Amino acid sequence: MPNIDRREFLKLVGAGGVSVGAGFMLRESTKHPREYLIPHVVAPEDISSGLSTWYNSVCSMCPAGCGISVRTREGRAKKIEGNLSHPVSQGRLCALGQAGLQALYNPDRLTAPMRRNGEGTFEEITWEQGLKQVGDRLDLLRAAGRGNRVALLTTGVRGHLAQLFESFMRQLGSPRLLHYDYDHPHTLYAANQQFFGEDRLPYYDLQNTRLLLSFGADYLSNWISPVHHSLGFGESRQGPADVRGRFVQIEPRMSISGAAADEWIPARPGTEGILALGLAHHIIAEGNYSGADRDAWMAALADYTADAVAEQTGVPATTITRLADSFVDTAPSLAIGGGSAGNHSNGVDTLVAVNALNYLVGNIGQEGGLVFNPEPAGPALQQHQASYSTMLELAEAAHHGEIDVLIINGTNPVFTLPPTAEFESALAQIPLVVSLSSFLDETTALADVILPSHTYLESWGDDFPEPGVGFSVGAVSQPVVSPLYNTRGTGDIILDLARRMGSSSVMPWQSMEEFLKYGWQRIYQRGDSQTLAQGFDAFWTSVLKAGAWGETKSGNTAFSLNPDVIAGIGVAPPEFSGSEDDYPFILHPYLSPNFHDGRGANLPWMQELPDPMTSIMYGSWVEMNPLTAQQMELSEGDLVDIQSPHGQLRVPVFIYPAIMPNVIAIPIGQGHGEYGRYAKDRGVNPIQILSPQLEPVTGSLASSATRVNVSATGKRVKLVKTGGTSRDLGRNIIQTTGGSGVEVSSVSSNSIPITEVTS
Amino acid sequence: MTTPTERNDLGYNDIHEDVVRSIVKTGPKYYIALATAGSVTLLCFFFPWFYQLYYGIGAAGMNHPGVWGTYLSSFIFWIGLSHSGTLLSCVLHLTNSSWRKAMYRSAEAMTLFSLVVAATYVMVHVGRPWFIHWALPYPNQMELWPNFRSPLLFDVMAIATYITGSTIFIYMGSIPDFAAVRDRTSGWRNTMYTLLSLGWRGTDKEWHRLHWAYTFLAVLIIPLAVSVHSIVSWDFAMSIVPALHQTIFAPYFVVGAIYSGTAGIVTVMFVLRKTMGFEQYITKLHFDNLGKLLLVLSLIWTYINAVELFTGWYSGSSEEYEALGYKLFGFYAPLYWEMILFCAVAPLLMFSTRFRTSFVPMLILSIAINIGMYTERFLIIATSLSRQYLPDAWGVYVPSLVEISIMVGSFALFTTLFLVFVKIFPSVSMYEVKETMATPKIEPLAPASGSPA
Amino acid sequence: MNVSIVPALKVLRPAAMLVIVVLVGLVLGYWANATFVPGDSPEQPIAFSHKIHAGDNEIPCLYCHTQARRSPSAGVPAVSKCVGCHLEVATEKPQIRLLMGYWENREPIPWIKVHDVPDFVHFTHKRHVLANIECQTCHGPVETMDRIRVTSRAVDGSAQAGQPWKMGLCLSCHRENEVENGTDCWTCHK
Amino acid sequence: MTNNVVGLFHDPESALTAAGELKGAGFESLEIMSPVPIHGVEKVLGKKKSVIKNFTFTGALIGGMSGFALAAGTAVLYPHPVGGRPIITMPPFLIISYELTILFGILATVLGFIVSSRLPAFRNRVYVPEAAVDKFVVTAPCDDAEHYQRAKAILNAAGAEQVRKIRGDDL
Amino acid sequence: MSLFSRFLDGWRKYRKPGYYEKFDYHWTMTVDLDKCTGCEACMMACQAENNIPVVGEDEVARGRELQWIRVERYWEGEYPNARLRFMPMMCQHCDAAPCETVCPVSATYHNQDGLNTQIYNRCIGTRSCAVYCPYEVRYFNYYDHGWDSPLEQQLNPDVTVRGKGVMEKCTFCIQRIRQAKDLAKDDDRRRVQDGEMQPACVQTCPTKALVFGDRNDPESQVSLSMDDPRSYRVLDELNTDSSVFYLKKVDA
Repeated sequence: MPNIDRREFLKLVGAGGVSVGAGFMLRESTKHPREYLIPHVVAPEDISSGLSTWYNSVCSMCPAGCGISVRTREGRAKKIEGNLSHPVSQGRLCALGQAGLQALYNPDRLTAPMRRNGEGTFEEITWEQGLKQVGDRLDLLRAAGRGNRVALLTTGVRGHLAQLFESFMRQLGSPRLLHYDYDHPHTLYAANQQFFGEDRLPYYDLQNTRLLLSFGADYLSNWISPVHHSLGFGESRQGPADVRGRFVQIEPRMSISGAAADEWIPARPGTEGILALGLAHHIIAEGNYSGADRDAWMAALADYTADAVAEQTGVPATTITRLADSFVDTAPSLAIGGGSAGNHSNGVDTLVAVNALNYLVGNIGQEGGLVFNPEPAGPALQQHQASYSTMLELAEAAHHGEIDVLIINGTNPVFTLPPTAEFESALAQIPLVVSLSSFLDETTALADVILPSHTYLESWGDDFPEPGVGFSVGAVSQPVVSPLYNTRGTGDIILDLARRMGSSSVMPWQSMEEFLKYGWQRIYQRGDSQTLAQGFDAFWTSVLKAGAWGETKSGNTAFSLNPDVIAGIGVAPPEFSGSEDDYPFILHPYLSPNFHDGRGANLPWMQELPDPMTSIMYGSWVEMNPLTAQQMELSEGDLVDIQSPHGQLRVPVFIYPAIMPNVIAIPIGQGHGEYGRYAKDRGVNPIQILSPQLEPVTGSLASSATRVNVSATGKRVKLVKTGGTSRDLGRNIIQTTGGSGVEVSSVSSNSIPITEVTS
Repeated sequence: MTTPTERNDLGYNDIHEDVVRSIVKTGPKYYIALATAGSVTLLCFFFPWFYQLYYGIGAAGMNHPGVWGTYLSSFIFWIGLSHSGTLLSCVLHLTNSSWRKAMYRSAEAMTLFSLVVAATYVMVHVGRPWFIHWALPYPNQMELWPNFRSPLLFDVMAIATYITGSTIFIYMGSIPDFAAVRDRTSGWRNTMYTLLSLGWRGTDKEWHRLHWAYTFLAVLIIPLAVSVHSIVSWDFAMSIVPALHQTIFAPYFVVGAIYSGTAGIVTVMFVLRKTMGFEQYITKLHFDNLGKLLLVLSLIWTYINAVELFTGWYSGSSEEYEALGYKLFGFYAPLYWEMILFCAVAPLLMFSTRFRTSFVPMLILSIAINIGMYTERFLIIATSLSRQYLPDAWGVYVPSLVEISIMVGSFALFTTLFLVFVKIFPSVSMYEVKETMATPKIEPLAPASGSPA
Repeated sequence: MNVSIVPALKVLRPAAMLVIVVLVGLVLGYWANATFVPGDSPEQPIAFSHKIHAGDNEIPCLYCHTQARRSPSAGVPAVSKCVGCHLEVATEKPQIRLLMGYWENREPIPWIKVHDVPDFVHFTHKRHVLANIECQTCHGPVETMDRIRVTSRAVDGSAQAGQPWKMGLCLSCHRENEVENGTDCWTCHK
Repeated sequence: MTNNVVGLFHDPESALTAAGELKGAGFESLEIMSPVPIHGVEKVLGKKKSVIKNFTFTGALIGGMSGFALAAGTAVLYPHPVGGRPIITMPPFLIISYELTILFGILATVLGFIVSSRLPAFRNRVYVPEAAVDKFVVTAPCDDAEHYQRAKAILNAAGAEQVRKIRGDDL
Repeated sequence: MSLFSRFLDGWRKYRKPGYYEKFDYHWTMTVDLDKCTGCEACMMACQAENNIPVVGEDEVARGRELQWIRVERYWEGEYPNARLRFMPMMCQHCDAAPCETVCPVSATYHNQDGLNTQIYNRCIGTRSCAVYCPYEVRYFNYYDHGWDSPLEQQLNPDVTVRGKGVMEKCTFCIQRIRQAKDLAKDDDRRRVQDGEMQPACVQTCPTKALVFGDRNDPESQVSLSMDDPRSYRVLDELNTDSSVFYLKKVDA
């Protein structure tokens, strides 16, 4: 051992000490962080740690009413899938439906009741405080016989919640129960009423149809029941081994359905009905219709010769005759109409014309055509659907001080009504605006009291899809997780308010669940003897388990046309506000596939889901024909000002190869001023510049009837999108077959296009 | 044989003095330079890197099609820069070229430090550098080994070998010089040089062993160096990305590497000559010879570039065609033409002897070549990844501030290492310069135009 | 003149000593922490003894850890399960009073997790229990432990007290027993 | 410890001459220290054989084999099939072997150098610092004064600038 | 000794290309382009099932989106004959995958079910697999992505949440495959039945354009679908031998 002097030694000892400490700490830092095993106090029956539990329920993200199965683990919802036994969704689900989880777990949910204080900001209150304030006011008004000064504005709920609303309002003595949704197809209902005499939508049997003519209906994305239509589309396309359904889409701007179609035909906006009548004329003129009322038809359609229609619609006459011929030759075939075609000043006429087309080739009541639905099995309800003009009336009443209390449930009129409706100022005139929303949307932000409701995954409810699937369907929506926050179910809130109004004798139920069970007794009674023998509880459990209830009674198949209808058939050219000189473009606002009417914009998953047609995320854009853009010297990302007679928007341009040159399209859904961190201040809302043009029959907004002009600003932004170059440059990545001259081996092939259409 | 020295009246002792002075005598300028380089390294290299470590590799500009970016192009650049030092030194050693001797030490140091910087870039490049040891073969409880079929692992092995080889090569060549410096120093320096020189005395036996060991090393390192850059090219060429999947890539990379490395040597020579007072040892002759070499390399490089374009065009493959067209006329086209100007056109000036023997123009050209060569590496990655098979997945990659800062910082890191090097290693090989000189006589020789053998 | 490197080495000796001392110190500190401050047997909120329950009274593991046979997670018994017996059994002991305190307040007991694998390891109890592997194979002789401590299975199959689970241990057992897909990474990491 | 006679020369030729004469006079274990390698020293002091090449060759051989063994062996120990290739894929493994051949070759060469040149020096061998600068030095061990005087005479005759007597450790 | 015998044994066995004589299961997917409407329900299902984070607008703008399955869109023709075609693109689980060979740490390899694996906790983030993949379906975590509380409660506990610096991609929902196999084992069933298990995207596809199953079973739906004369593989000329078959779109 070498000599070490004292100093050296101390130095070494010191260093050694420090390093021992360092080693100690090193080991400490590598230790596993402490985790806890928190047991239940009492083990619940349906939760097993590590195992998934599935609950069937009903989707409420759009009005389609798909059945869903929700996977839960440790009491938390993990995934939403379609319910296999529900006839609408059949185990499948769209993107928006699956994103419902993010409505449940949304960080911007309202977590407790709130009241606007003197400073105009919201302060948290207890449920008792909130319910008392509203209940007292309602009770006072009811007692004073002024219950009609209360209005209940709700999203288009169905089933027993709708019934609950109805009886609640009846207690108040108020007729002002309004179901308002931007996307409600008023014109379609009206057209069916007019043509079939039934205020109910028929079932469109896409699955069995061999030729579908869609006049503006984006049936794969937003129209009525997209998931069910998609199932039918897939089945018709490649289901049977020997035949392939053919799909034709007629619309000014290619939608998802247009992209999926075999043929996309651009027709001038608003002339879809004229085109339909052109087809009808050709069918009759060629002698392909031999009904007794042939002459009446001929007389009604005399003006709609192929050439005249071609002139008006911009669709070549040859195309018209070809379509008409194949529509006759292919059976079963089906024509549907809706979407932008119904949102014009001639909307109802247009859709009647489409129905006429179905009538002429005998598609009505046929498999693969248009099948009538039976009466829905749910509670009998009056129609409360509020059209645009109804909403105008409400706003006017409010401006006149005729509304004292407005209860709003789940709908967002401030966002989905054009500013010309002056709904926002109407709200300011109402002394007490109560919102039952789960989110602070634009309308809720203007409320005085917020009584936040559960999301659909936390609450009881039921749904009877409208239209059905040709037979009666119902499903119970059950809570799949325990409530996350201090919120209550809408039904429970209404029942509580009813109690406070002293209506316990008429509405004796303590909870929505109880009310549902009461209501489902009636459906239980419809069952066969076997079901009845097992008792209601067994029936109830089996409905909850299956997530769906149905019976195979179909609607009537016989149909005879009221001859008066024929004489009334005819489609006037669409009217637009604003002159063509000042406003050379027609604005085509369409429901975004991702956000529907804007309700999906607060879901981060939907915000980050590329728009199917453009791959754009997180923003708005205006679609323009490449030639138009070239003429205006615009390219992708150029900011333009879109000016209508009623407002102005600034949006970046997206060059869209499948839109008519004089049409520009903007998706609805973005442009929220509130509605949480993911939606707020993102993109624009084209509803803001819509002209208040009405469809005269229904009073609904002719949302596709606004003219605009476009001016470049010289500024640019980079569109946030995922797609690179959208041309395959001859690389043959998406390969195609069929058409003519392609050899396909014949064995077991379900791919040979049998439905040959001469073109 | 020509002597490397400008003046022929230098004696052994003069060289000795000059070199020892370059190590021992340190002026304030040196410290200022070191402090500057050091702080730039910290600020521009390590700070952004730690930022990136903390937040994730997203601090750089990489994105979906462009998952590789400047980190990898810098990596190839530095590996390429390393190629001339040791490789050139070995070749010249084996061919017994005397003009090598004044410059080879610093050239080898350049190799070594660019390799160090390159290896650091590997750490900067990967997403989880704290697990980088998984790419090394060592027994572990997971019973997992690296995937020896991966071109990246060839890289790991090749670069590890190359660093080892280069370190040993430069060290071995320096042993006699360490011994020489040892005798002139005291204190910690003496301790250091005593250890570094291993007790070298310069006996006939030691010289003999050194000669053979050195020769064997040189023989081993030449194929190693060629393999290293071939392997780097295989990181790309073994993919099936259009414009990367090319057989010519290995020679292309090797030539490019030597090209940029030689240009790097010119730059370093110039700086050493000016700052260390080595005017007598690093002369016009060196620049002339290096210039000729550069010229040849530039012509080969241009040829390979032309071949690459031609084969791509001639292949008729839509993907190749698109990728190459994109390189020439796409988003990155200005960079491409800049590269052609700097690496193919400007070097033609070196056909003129006057240009080759002028120091400042050569410096400017050498820097231009290296800028061009950096661009080349960047373009190889950026353009090819931007235009792959599926047009829908096309996209553009643009470097971020962090990446640019780290790139700047890497030069500072290199400079710092080099500055430390010049104070530890004799940056001109004393014994080999002496070897090329006339045997010392009592009276210095009169200046003569011819050079004694 | 000196050519030997020995004097230079001598000069370096203090520095070398320092390095050695520091290294030894680090190892020592690490070892001391690992040996004397075991984090592998934390003190639980209630001093539940597996020795009394599983050892002396021979209650089968699956009686309380009911999930193990059908779920990836073995589960801890709900408080009600403890109370189920202890309403009758040993009611006066202080630890049982502690338990009843939780029960009466309807509070769960914050047990500290002892055997834990990283989140990227998806171990399933079910398959191992159904393969008739004794719980003790992995958890050690639990029935002898008053306080549970981390134990792993050594390569030779014996219990290794105080050692956390390492991937090699899983692998060796899977290899030995030729488990179907036993060395596929995706069996455990997904 | 032995005494050595040390002669300093200004040029290699005279040093070589002196060494030759010393050798002729029966002095053994002669050494010539020089700042640069001297050509022709073998003619005077006899041919040297280096074992380095054996080291290099053996090292390279071991390296190549262990490289392949490493790649193939580890691949077999925990097979991870990739890209439809065999577990033992020759071309890439040969590349690994190639690199390790060179690595081990280099390391073995260094080892060979260290062994054969008997470095590092742990003893204080005879040394003249000027030999590292510009002097060519001939040394010979001489045990006694008589030997020393004889050697000194020879060295001086060959033109030595200086002749010294230095004690040095044994090799 | 055992090590040596293991090696010798391996030497004989492992020098055959492909290594597996036959995959236990050969999971395969077919995508009927004639049915695909581009609705992106598959993308959402994947995002929900596999804990794919939302990266945010800025990150998407930089091209750092994470989409294990994406819908590619290609326009053809000009107005008024313009057509848009969609193609879902996910990991093709190539049997001769270029991405596997390049990983230096074997974080991706081929398993005995014919799946192209990605082991997140082994990944060191060289991103070379993403470069080598001709389908560009490998996505990289440039940052640690967070979930705004309480969105993290929706995370699927069966799937690891990936941290920064890790490559990820479609796994054919390996957690579901493993679970199906687990259940099959419980029932003393030797094999997973056709349709018993589906990845999230296939499960949700509203038009049933996606079909998934075991190619080794000649009766399975996917085998029948694969044998359709319309079937082709994208970039088949690269010989990646992928496990995703596309059925050509019918141009009628």
